[in-house]
Amino acid sequence: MNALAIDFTPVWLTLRLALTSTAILLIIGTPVAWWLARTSSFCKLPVESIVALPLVLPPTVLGFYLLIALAPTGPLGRVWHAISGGSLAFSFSGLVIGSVLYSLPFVVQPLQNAFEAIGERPLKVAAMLGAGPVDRFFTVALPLARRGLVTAITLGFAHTVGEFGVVLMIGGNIPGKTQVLSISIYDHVEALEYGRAHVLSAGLLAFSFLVLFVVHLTNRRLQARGL
Amino acid sequence: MNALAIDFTPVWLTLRLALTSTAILLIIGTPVAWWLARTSSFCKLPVESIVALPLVLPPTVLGFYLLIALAPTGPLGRVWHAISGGSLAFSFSGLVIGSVLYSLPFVVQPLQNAFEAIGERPLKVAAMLGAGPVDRFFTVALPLARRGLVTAITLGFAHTVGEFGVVLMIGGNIPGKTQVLSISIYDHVEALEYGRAHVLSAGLLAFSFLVLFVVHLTNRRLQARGL
Amino acid sequence: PIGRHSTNSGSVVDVAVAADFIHTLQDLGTAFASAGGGHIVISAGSTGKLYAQIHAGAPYDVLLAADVSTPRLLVKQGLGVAASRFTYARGRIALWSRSPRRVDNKGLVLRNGKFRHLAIANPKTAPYGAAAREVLQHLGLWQTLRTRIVRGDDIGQTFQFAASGNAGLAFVALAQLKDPAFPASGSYWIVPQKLYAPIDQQAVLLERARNNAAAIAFVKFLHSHRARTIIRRYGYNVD
Amino acid sequence: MSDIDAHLVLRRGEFVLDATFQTPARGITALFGPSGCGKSTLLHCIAGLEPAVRGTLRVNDELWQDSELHVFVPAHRRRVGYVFQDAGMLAHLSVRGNLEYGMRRARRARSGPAFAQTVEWAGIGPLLGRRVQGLSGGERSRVAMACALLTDPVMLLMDEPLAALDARSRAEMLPYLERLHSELSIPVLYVSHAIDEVARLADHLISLEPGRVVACGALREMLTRLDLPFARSDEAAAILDAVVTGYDEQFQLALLAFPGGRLAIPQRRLPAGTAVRVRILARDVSLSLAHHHDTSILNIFPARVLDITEDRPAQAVVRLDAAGAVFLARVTRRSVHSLGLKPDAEIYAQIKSVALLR
Amino acid sequence: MSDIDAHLVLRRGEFVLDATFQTPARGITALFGPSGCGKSTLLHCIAGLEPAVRGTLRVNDELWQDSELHVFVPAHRRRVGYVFQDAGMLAHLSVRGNLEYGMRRARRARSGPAFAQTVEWAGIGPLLGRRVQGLSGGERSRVAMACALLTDPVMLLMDEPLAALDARSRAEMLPYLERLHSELSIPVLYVSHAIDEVARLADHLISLEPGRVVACGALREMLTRLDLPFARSDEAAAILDAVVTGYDEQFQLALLAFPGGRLAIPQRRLPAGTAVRVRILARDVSLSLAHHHDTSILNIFPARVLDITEDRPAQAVVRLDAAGAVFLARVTRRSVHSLGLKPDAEIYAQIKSVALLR
Ligand SMILES: Nc1ncnc2c1ncn2[C@@H]1O[C@H](COP(=O)(O)OP(=O)(O)OP(=O)(O)O)[C@@H](O)[C@H]1O
Ligand SMILES: Nc1ncnc2c1ncn2[C@@H]1O[C@H](COP(=O)(O)OP(=O)(O)OP(=O)(O)O)[C@@H](O)[C@H]1O
Ligand SMILES: [Mg+2]
Ligand SMILES: [Mg+2]
Repeated sequence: MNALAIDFTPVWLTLRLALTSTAILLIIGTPVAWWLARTSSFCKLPVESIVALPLVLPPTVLGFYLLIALAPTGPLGRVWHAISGGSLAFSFSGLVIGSVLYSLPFVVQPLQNAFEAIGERPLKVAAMLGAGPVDRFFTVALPLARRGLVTAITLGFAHTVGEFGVVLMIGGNIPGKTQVLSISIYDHVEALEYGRAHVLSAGLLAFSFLVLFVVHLTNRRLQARGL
Repeated sequence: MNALAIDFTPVWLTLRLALTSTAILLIIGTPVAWWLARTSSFCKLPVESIVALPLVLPPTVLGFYLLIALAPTGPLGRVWHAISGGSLAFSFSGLVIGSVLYSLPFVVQPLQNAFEAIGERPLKVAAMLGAGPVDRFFTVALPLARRGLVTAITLGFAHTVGEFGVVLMIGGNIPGKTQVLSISIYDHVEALEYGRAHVLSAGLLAFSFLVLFVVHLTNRRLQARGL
Repeated sequence: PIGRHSTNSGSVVDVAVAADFIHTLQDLGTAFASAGGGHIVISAGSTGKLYAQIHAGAPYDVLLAADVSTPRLLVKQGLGVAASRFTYARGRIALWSRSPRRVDNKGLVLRNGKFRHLAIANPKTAPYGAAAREVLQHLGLWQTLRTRIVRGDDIGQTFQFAASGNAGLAFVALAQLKDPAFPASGSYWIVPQKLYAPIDQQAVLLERARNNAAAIAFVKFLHSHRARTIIRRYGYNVD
Repeated sequence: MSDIDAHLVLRRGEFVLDATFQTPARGITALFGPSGCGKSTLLHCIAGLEPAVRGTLRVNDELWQDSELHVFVPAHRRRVGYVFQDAGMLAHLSVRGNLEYGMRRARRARSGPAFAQTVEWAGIGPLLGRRVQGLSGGERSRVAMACALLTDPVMLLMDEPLAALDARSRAEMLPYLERLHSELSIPVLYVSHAIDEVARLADHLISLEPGRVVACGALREMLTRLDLPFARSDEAAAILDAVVTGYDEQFQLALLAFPGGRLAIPQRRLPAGTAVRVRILARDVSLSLAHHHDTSILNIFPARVLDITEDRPAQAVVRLDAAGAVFLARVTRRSVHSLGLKPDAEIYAQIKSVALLR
Repeated sequence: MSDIDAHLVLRRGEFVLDATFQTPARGITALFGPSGCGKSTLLHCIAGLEPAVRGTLRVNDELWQDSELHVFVPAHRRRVGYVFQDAGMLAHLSVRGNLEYGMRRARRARSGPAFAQTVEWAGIGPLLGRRVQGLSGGERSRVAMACALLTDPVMLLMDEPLAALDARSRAEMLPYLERLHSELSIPVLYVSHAIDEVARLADHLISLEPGRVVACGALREMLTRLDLPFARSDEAAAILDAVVTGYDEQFQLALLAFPGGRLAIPQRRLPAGTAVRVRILARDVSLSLAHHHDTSILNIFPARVLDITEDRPAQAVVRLDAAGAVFLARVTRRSVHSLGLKPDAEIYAQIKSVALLR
C-alpha cells in the first residue's frame, strides 16, 4: 500500500454527516431562534443560556455524557430503542444527535440576532399586505435574516466537519460507519503518519474553503439582488 | 487523598485563558469584522472564507499544525523566540494564540453580521452631527452592534472554555501552566475518575451558565435602555 | 530547546505519561518523593500526541510511553538518551463486561455470547488496541466480529464504552480493572499472554534532561524494587 | 347600517389614546389633529397592529375586536390596505415585488389590467424594477399607495400619503383619490394635517386632540362650526352642493347653480345637470355693500350675515347665508366696522375663486 | 464674496444628477422641484455623504470638493447641520442623547441656555427622555431640526423639515426658521415642495428638473418670471418690499407703504420705519376698473397692466406694475375680456390678503 493511499469512505461519511446535521440544525435552530427573538417570556434568558451551554464542555466530555444518555439503559437510548429497536450509540443517528447538540449555539445565536435585527416593521407591513404569520415568516423574516442564515449554515457546517471529540466518543470510530474525516486525520496524526494527515488536512481545507466560498458567493449574489 | 478532592489551579487557569482570549478575540475580531462588513474589495470573499477555516480542522489536528508553527524551529516560534527569548509552545501565550485562532470565526461572523445590519444610515447621521470615523465607530457602530457583540463574547468565551483539542496539543497538559479545566476534566474521564469529572463538569456548567446568564442579562438591561 | 519551566528547578521532574499509566505513576511519584527523590509533575496524553509535543520542544524530562517504538524513535532522532531506554512495565489486556458473570474465564463469551458491540482501543494508535486485534485474530474471530467492533481512541475511551453500557464487552487494560482507587465491578477474563505480543511500555530520559539529576534519579527509581512492586500491583508484568 | 364603530384604548408610555367615534363605512373620513395627537396610533389600532389595545371595533357589521369577548381578528385577516406614514415597504423586494406581494394575497385575484392601471395612475412604471431603498420620498409614497390599493382591501388606511409629494404630483393623485370612494366603494380613513386636502377629499371628519376624539361628523358641518378649529384656521372653507346648468364655450367656464345664486368656474365641460360639490375658502370671500360689475371677480351674489366671530386680534369670521347655503368669509375687523356688518345685514359676497371638488 | 458654488455630477443607477449653481452663502436658498428630481441627492452630495460624486464645491471660499485636485473634505469636517427627509436620528440614543451628541461635537461649546432655548422652540421638552422610535412623524422632524441646530453648523441643509408637521406646529416653527438667517447668519439650503413655504422663507431659489438645475436666482425675480413654473402655479405670488408707516390701534392693523401705494395688514405692532417684506398671492388679487370703497377689501391701489399670459384654458396671469413694484393677478379669461384688459391698461388692484414675511 502506498504510504499516501487514501480511503475515501470517511470523506463521504463526513459530507453526509455535515449535510444532515446542518439540515437538522436549521430545522431545529430556526424556530428556537425565532421564538427567542420574539418572546418576552421569562424563560427566554434561561433558554438562551442553556442553548449556549454545550459549548463550554470539552467535546469529549460532552461525548462522555452523551454516551451515558444514549446507552440502552440511558434516558435517550431507551426511548430510541423503544421506537426504532436499534441503538443510538455507535450509529450514524447517534453522530447526528451529538453534532446537532454541539453545534446548536452556532446556529441559534446568529439566527436569533438576525431575527431581532429585523424588528416589527417589515412584519407589520407584510401583515397589511395580507400575509399571515407563517407566510410572513417564510416570505419576510427568513429573507431579511438571510445574512444570519448564511452565518448559521457556515458555522454549523464547518463546525460539524471539524468536530471530532463528540463524534469520536459516541461514534466508536467504526470505518465506513462512524469514522468521519476528522477522526481519520486525527488517527493519522496519532499514528505518526504525518504524510497522510497532511494530505487529508489539505484536502479538507481546500474542500471546505470551496464550500464556504460558494456559500458566501451565493450570499453576495442574493445580496446584490435583494437586500 | 479524597476521591473527590479537586485541584483548583486549572479553574483559575481556564478563567485567565478564557478572559484573555476573549479580550484578544474582540480586539482582533472587531476591526476584521468591521472591515469585512464595509469593504467591497475583492479580497473580502477569500478573507471571509479563511477566517472560517480553522473551524473545519479537528482541533487536535489544528493543534498539531500550530505545534509545528509554534515550535522553536517553526516560523512563529522562531520569531517569538527572537523577540521574547521564550518559547511559544507549551506556554500560556501559546495557548492564547491557539484559542484565539480557533475561536476567531465565532467572534468575527456575528460581529460582521451586526455591523452589516446597521447600514449606512446611522453613520451618515452621526457624521452630520460632527462625528469622525473613529468616533462614529465607537459611539454609533459598536452600540448598534451590541447584540452581535454579546453573541461574539458568548460564543468566544464559551468556546475557549470548552476548547481542549488545540490546547491539549500545544499546551502539553502541564499542571499549573497549561492544564486548563477542560483538559483536567478530560483527564479525569480518561483516568476513570468519573466522580471528579462529574463534579468538575457540573461546576463548569454552573459557572458558565452564570457567566452567560449575566452576559445576557446585561444585554437585556442595555436593550431596555437603548436599542 | 529552552524550557523556562524546569531548567533550574532541580528537584522537579516533568514526566510525560501514556494515559493508561497515570494512576500508577501517581503512586510512584508519592513513593519517589518519600524516598527523598523530588517532586514529579505529570502530563498525560496519548503516546502519539506526546511524541509530537516532544518533537516540538515540549518541556518534559522523562517519557513513559505505552509502546516501544516511540522511545526508540526518539532515541534515533536524538531526542532521547539511548542508555536510559528500558521497559518499565508490560501491559496486559483483559476482556471485561460490567455485568457480573457475563464473562467466563476462557473468553468463550466472544464466540457464543450475545452482545451488540465489542469495544477495543484503536489498533492503529493504541498498543492495547493492537493487542486486542491480535487476540481476536488468534481466536479466529477478527473477521466475524468485524462489524460489531467499536474502537475507542485509547483504552480510557474503550473502558467508557463498556462502562456506560453501550458496548457489552471491551478489551481493556488489566491495570484499569486492578486500579486500587477505582476497583471495577463486573466480570473479566485476563487474556493469556500467549495470545498477543507483549505490550512492552518503555521509558526514556529525554535529551533536555540528560544532565538533570532529579530526572536521572527518577528513571533509576523506576528500576528499583519498590517501584516494581507498585507497578505490579496495578496488574502490569515487570521483568 | 354599515358603520365603523370604534372605542379603543391604548397606553404607550405616558401617552394614552382613548378614542371613541362612529363614522359611516363609506366615503373618506379624515383624521385631523396636531402632531403627536395619536393619529398614526389610532390607525395602527384599527389595522390590528397593536395587540395591546383594549376596547371594541366594528367595521361593516363585522366585529374586529372586542376585548370583553376576547375577539381579535388578526391584522392580516382584516384585509385593510395601509399606507404607512413613512411609506413602509418590504426592503428585500423590488418595487414590483412589493406590488405583487400584496396582489397575490388579495381576496380576489386582481387582473393584470388592474395592476397596469394602478401603476399608471401612481406614475411608478419606470420604478418597477428598482429596489425600494433608492426611491425618493415622493416615489416611496406613490409606491406605497399603489401597494395598498392592489391588495383589494375592504378599507383603506392612509397616513399622510401626500405629505412627501410636490404640488404637481399631489395634484395628479388627488383626483384619483377622489374617485376611490365612488369606484372602489370602500371606506377610507385618511390622516392629513392639510386642511385643504381634507376639505377637498373627505366626506367625514374626525377631529383629534392629544389622545382623544373631540368631534366627529360630516365634513360640511364640521368645517363651518365656529367652535372647532377649522373655521378659525387660514384654510377655513365651506362646501356647497351645486348643479351644472351650462357651459361657456368661449371662456371655458362651467356654469353652476346653487340655492343662493350662480357660479362660473374654470373647468372642462361637464354635462348639464351633473351634481357637483364646490369648496369656497373663507379667505377668498370678500364682502361689499353694492354689486359691482366692473371687477375681475365673476361670482358675486347677495347674502345675509348670520353671525360674526372676532377670533383674531385684527380679523373676524363672518358666517353668511345665501338662500340656505352657509359659507364663511374672513375679513378684517376694520371692514366689519366700516361696512357696518352685523347679524342680518344684507350684503354682496364676492368670491375670488371656487374649487370644484367632484 | 461668500458664495456656494457647486458643480456636482453623480450617477445612481439610471438617474444622473448634473447640477451647477451658485447661490449666496447667506440667507435661505430653497431647492424646489418635482418628486424624484434629485433634491435629496443634491443635499447628500453637498454634505459630503456621497463619496462617488464628481465635480467641485466651494462654500464660503473654502474648497470642500474638487475631484480634479483630489480634494474631498470628509462629511464630519464640513460642519453642516442636516435635517434628513426621514428625520434620521441615532436609534440607540434617547432624544436628549441625540441632541447632546451633536452639541458635544460642535465647533464651539454651546451653552446650556442654547440647549434649553432650542428645546423650547422645537417644543420637544416633554420628549427629552424618550427613545426616538416611539416619536410621531411630526415629533421626529422637530427633534431632528433641534439636533441640526445644536451642532452649531456653518450651513444648514434641511430636507422638507416641515412636511410632517400639522398647520399649527408649522406655523409655530416658521417664524423661527425665518429668524435663522438673521440670527445665526449661516446659509440654509432648504428643500420644499410647498411654494408658499418657499415664498415665505427663501431669499434665493434653485429650481430643479429631474437631474439638473433649470434656474437659480433671487426669489423675487424667480417667482414672477412667467417662463418658470412658479408664476403659473396656484401658489404664484409676488414679493414686495415695504416700510412700516404707522399702526391702527383700534383694529390692530399695521400700515405699510410701498412705491405703488399703501397696505394695511393684520399684524401686531411694529415700529414705524421697519423695513418689511410682504407676499401677495396672485390668486388673492382681483382687478376692477373703478375704485370701490364699500368692500371688505382693504388694500386697493392703481396699477398698470404689463402683460397678460393666458396659461390655462380659462385663466390668465396678469403682470401688474404699481409704480415700479411688480406683482401678479390670476383672473379668468372672461374677466380679461369683459374688463378689456390689455397691456398698459390702467386698473385698480384689489388685494384680499397680504402676508407679512419678515
Ligand atoms: N413607546 C412610546 N412611549 C411613549 N409615547 C409614545 C410611544 N409611542 C408613541 N408615543 C406617543 O404617542 C403619541 C401619538 O403618536 P402618533 O405617532 O400616533 O402621533 P400622530 O398623531 O400620528 O402625529 P404626527 O402627525 O406627528 O405623525 C405621540 O405623542 C408619541 O410621542
Ligand atoms: N440606487 C439608485 N438607483 C437608481 N436610481 C436611484 C437610486 N437612488 C436614487 N435614485 C433616483 O434618484 C432620483 C433622485 O432621488 P431623490 O431622493 O434625490 O429625489 P427628491 O428630489 O429628493 O424627491 P422627493 O421630493 O420625492 O424626495 C430619484 O428618481 C430616485 O429614484
Ligand atoms: Mg403620525
Ligand atoms: Mg427627497
